[in-house]
Amino acid sequence: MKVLNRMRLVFDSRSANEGFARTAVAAFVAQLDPTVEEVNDIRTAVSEAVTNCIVHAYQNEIQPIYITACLLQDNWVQIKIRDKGCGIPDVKKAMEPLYTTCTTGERAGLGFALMESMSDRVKVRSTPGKGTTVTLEKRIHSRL
Amino acid sequence: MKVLNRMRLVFDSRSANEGFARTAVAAFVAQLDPTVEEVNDIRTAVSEAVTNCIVHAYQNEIQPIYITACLLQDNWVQIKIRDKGCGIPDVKKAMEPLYTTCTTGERAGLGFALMESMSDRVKVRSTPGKGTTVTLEKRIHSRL
Amino acid sequence: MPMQIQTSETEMVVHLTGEIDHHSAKGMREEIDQVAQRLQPRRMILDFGEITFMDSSGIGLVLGRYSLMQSLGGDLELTRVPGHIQKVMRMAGLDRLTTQEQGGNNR
Amino acid sequence: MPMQIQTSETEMVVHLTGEIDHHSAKGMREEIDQVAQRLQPRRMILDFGEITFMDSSGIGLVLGRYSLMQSLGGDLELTRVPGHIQKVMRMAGLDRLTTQEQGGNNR
Ligand SMILES: Nc1ncnc2c1ncn2[C@@H]1O[C@H](COP(=O)(O)OP(=O)(O)O)[C@@H](O)[C@H]1O
Ligand SMILES: Nc1ncnc2c1ncn2[C@@H]1O[C@H](COP(=O)(O)OP(=O)(O)O)[C@@H](O)[C@H]1O
Repeated sequence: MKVLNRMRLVFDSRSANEGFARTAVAAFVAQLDPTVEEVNDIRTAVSEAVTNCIVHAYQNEIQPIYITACLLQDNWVQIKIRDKGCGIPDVKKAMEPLYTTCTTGERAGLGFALMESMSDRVKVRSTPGKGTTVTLEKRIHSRL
Repeated sequence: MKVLNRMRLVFDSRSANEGFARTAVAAFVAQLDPTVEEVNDIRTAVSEAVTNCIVHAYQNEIQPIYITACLLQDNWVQIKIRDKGCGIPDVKKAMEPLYTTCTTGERAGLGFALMESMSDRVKVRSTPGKGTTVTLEKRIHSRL
Repeated sequence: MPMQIQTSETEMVVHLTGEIDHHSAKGMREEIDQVAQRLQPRRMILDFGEITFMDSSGIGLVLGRYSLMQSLGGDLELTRVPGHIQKVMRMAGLDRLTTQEQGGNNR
Repeated sequence: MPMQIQTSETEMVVHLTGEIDHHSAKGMREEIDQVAQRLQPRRMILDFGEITFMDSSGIGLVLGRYSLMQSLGGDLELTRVPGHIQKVMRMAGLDRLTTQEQGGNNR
């Protein structure tokens, strides 16, 4: 599919950057004039994916997180969130609602479930020891 | 100076990205809890530098624009806006208020003047035929 | 933390503000639990009226406070939950704790 | 373009909204000039009350409308200019065209 516009973002895996990351992606998508609900969906999905890089992939070590966002034809948005962290041994299992490897009770195991309900498509590619790429795709039903 | 947090941004030199770029930088700086005025200063200065890349450096060709932002000690923010465009033959002259090479009357020649009044320091490095880097530095007088 | 807590003999009302994510949730949790442990209320009410964003970290926040109130033999209620945050709550079945949903076009 | 233009026999009031940058200024300029050329008003008033951001592209917008009104033998006025935008106007001495500054804590 033809790429109509694109951006790339790299930032430290500090929790202070969670708000920055979702705001930046939302600001990029704003040019399609999305509804308030669509913007909130994107902010939530991006926030989940970025938090997973910080908490799970890098386990609170400071390492880079990579985001690319593309605007494609027919108002499709594609967002990739990538880390070079520990990877996921069993992606299918990880994506099950309520599944979490967090033992402190802090995480609800609903990150992937939320990404799926807030996007039209979620793809996860992961290699243990190498890292994970989450691809979110969503069609914006522009108000224009 | 020690870098406390950082991000890097690359995007197409489309005018639709002007709003995205200034919003993304403002969202990154937000973690220092700046005043409304400080945020507006940063948005304005970044908008000027990005517009110059689009209008002057690449003359409406679609090419990449690079932004890095760092949070340094004592609430200093450093923002670099870089292009690989035509460059500026005489930086000193270019920075004079009201100087512009634009002939359509569309540009007021006040881009650099605004960057200077909205920041604490502005540095410009440029090589004709290679590109330009504008460095904006500003100290945030946090409300905390 | 941008948070106001009103207490009476048996009740504790937490007025949350801003965005709930992994970054902000920790401080909120700690502040709430400190007061709750001291007060041992029969009822805790979390007011989401001034919350502008919430991801699954907020679900963790609610679930944890739910367990805490259970262990104290009390109840947890959620009020003034903005539309989009209700959508996140629903993923975990937490919408049943909501006593008052907030109408309109929340930011 | 998010813009409303009110006209009378001799006057034209332009209610600008949103953000003025290089991207948005072009459409605004064209829409204003089209009406102005047809109406040939004695006075043009640019209302900045709903403008949330402006960079030097806005200065270009004002200067160009100023020249246009001069060529028509008329006047240009700026009203309800938010504080931060007044700061940008001042760089070009355009604050002297302002008849009414907008107080308070603009977004
Ligand atoms: N980027 C990642 N790197 C490594 N592991 C991950 C990553 N994202 C998710 N996981 C794994 O998948 C599990 C489920 O993720 P998720 O559904 O987001 O729930 P939660 O983050 O609440 O645990 C996590 O507990 C973790 O084990
Ligand atoms: N990134 C850049 N690449 C090439 N030339 C530039 C760049 N930025 C500024 N210039 C030159 O400097 C001049 C003055 O810039 P500025 O003060 O921003 O005013 P304006 O953008 O209104 O012309 C421009 O007209 C242009 O010739």
